[in-house]
Amino acid sequence: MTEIDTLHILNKAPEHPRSAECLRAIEPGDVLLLIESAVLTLATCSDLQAGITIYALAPDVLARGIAHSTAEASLVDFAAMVELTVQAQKVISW
Amino acid sequence: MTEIDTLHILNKAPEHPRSAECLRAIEPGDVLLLIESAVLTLATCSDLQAGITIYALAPDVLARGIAHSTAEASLVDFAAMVELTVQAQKVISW
Amino acid sequence: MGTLMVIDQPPYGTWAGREALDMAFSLAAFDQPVALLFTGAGVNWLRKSQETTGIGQKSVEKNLSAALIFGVEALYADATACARYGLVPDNMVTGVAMAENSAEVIRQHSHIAFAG
Amino acid sequence: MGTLMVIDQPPYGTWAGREALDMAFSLAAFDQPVALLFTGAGVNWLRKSQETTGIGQKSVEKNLSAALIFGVEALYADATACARYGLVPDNMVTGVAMAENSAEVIRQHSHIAFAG
Amino acid sequence: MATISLQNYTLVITGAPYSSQAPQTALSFAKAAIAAGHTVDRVFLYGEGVHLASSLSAPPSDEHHWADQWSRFLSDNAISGVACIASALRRGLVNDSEQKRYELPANNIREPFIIAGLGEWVEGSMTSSRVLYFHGGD
Amino acid sequence: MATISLQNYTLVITGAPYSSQAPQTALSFAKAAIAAGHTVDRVFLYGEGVHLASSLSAPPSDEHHWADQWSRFLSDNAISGVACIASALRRGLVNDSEQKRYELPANNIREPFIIAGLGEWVEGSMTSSRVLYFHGGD
Repeated sequence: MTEIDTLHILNKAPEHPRSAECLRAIEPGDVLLLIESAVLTLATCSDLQAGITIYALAPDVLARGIAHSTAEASLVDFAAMVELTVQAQKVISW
Repeated sequence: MTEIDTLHILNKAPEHPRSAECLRAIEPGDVLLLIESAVLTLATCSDLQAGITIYALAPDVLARGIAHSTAEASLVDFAAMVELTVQAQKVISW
Repeated sequence: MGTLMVIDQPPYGTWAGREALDMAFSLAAFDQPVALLFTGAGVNWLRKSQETTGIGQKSVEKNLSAALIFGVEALYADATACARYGLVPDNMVTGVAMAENSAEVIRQHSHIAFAG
Repeated sequence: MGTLMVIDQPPYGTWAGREALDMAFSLAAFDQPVALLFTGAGVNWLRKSQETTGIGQKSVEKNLSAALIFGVEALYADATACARYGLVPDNMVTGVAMAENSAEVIRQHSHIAFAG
Repeated sequence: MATISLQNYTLVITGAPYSSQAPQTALSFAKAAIAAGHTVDRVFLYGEGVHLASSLSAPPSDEHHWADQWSRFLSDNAISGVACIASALRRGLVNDSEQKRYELPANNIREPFIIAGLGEWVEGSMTSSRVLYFHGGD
Repeated sequence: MATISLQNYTLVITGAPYSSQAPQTALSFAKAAIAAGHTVDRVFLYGEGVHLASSLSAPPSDEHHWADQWSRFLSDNAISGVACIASALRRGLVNDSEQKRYELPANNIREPFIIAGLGEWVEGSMTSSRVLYFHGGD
């Protein structure tokens, strides 16, 4: 993994107002990690802009039964989530 | 007060997805009572459709400092809130 | 008529939906008429193949599949929310009725309770 | 630089904003750089003339008015959210800086903490 | 004044004190209902709402003590206050007998609240003329 | 493999067990961090998160017991677990000395969690190389 400016960790469902705020705040060089209810964003197809690097926590994806809808994101385990927080200059938990 | 079909009691801020769901579900003959964070809907000007009967709980309006923005609603106390639940055929707490 | 439990919160990230299911099953156990309406992010409770071992929670998929057998009268899903989340009959638990207009479903019940 | 506490939840209906204020004041008390950003429904914390006796909670208006005195470096308010809620300098506590772009305010701080 | 229609209420609280306004709104409502001559059959705490039944809550002295105010209101008006057992056990609210059953170090239910099953809510739905829910705000 | 950069973390949990996923996500994260050679300096419970420190939680035997799992993880790895005193007292989480001070009928903090002020969080912000927040989902 290369160095990351800001790692945005989002745990809110797409309906939550903080989800839209998070997606608006992402800049080139940032990375988005979807966890918990936020993995449902991958099932909506439309909420994610192209061109950002997206990861999603695999246990949360599997729990929601959406492993087939995750083309936009790379699935990661907790070890990789730790590594993302190491690589990032700054981490924001939305 | 005349008889009410359904009394919709909303306590969510306008950003909450249930707020929009509630406003969509209101029918002629229904009444909307805004309490807690939902009184902030009165400060947004735009979220409320015309033609529905709206009440707002006065202690919640005063706490948010928006008593000057409540032209669309009649302010009520808890005694009147009780009376609204008596008059209504059905009460939905959103 | 009867009670409609409305679940609009997503599965597993909050507990409210799970506890609303318990309420519905409890009414059914006492032979009271009850139906469930899933809307918003809550429709995701209805997706097939939920594998929850990795998050340390029990899946509710079996409970939902058995809801009609245990006396819940109907499982309604808001059609707009299902479309938004890519949910179609093929990837949903069986026995779900699509509701084109959930406000209408709400009007048809005399007692409405939300999941928290 | 320093910590930015972000408050996007409305006053009184939830406790998260109140507890985020406590965090900000605590950093200031230890002479750590800290600022507050109010956005979404959270901008309503900044309105003047909050009379909370009727709901049995303490108003935070005085605390916010004193935030700069107690060492909080800035109170930012998201301009779009303020416009949505009819908030203008005249009806807001003093000392608030309008932020036309809150993402920019977030980028300027090294440590970001949300209210719950 | 129209003819007076007296109601009996079941109140369901699903929001916790010091996280939501639900307990304080519900208390003001209940007091107004009693003052108008109506009856409150039962208050049922569910989900996060069970925290209202804690005997160990100790808010600052200049803040309202919602658990204390609620328990005094229930006692003064002989109203049954029930915390759902399934919600309560997960969240660490237990009475004397659950303490023994699960071999826990203490119990923390404030009188006159009791712990019982969802059947109490079902009964409220069947017998009260009005069932009102007081939810959290987020 | 690039050069290994070892971090020391302060983890802040603001979501309650059995209401949010925050405690379980944070525990899996903490275990993975330790397994990778990093250090967890401190776990700070704030807001609703203080309920994770309850000694009275008794979930059904076929569900995970997050308070028990967290306290064993903290003990096994000699990590400090701190519940914010202001959040805890309001919500009915008290230790022995707060029980005496407020003349409460019991205490309910699970070892090795302790109760302390926001200064513990401030110190974490100043001294840990990474501070991560685990919030509730609603």
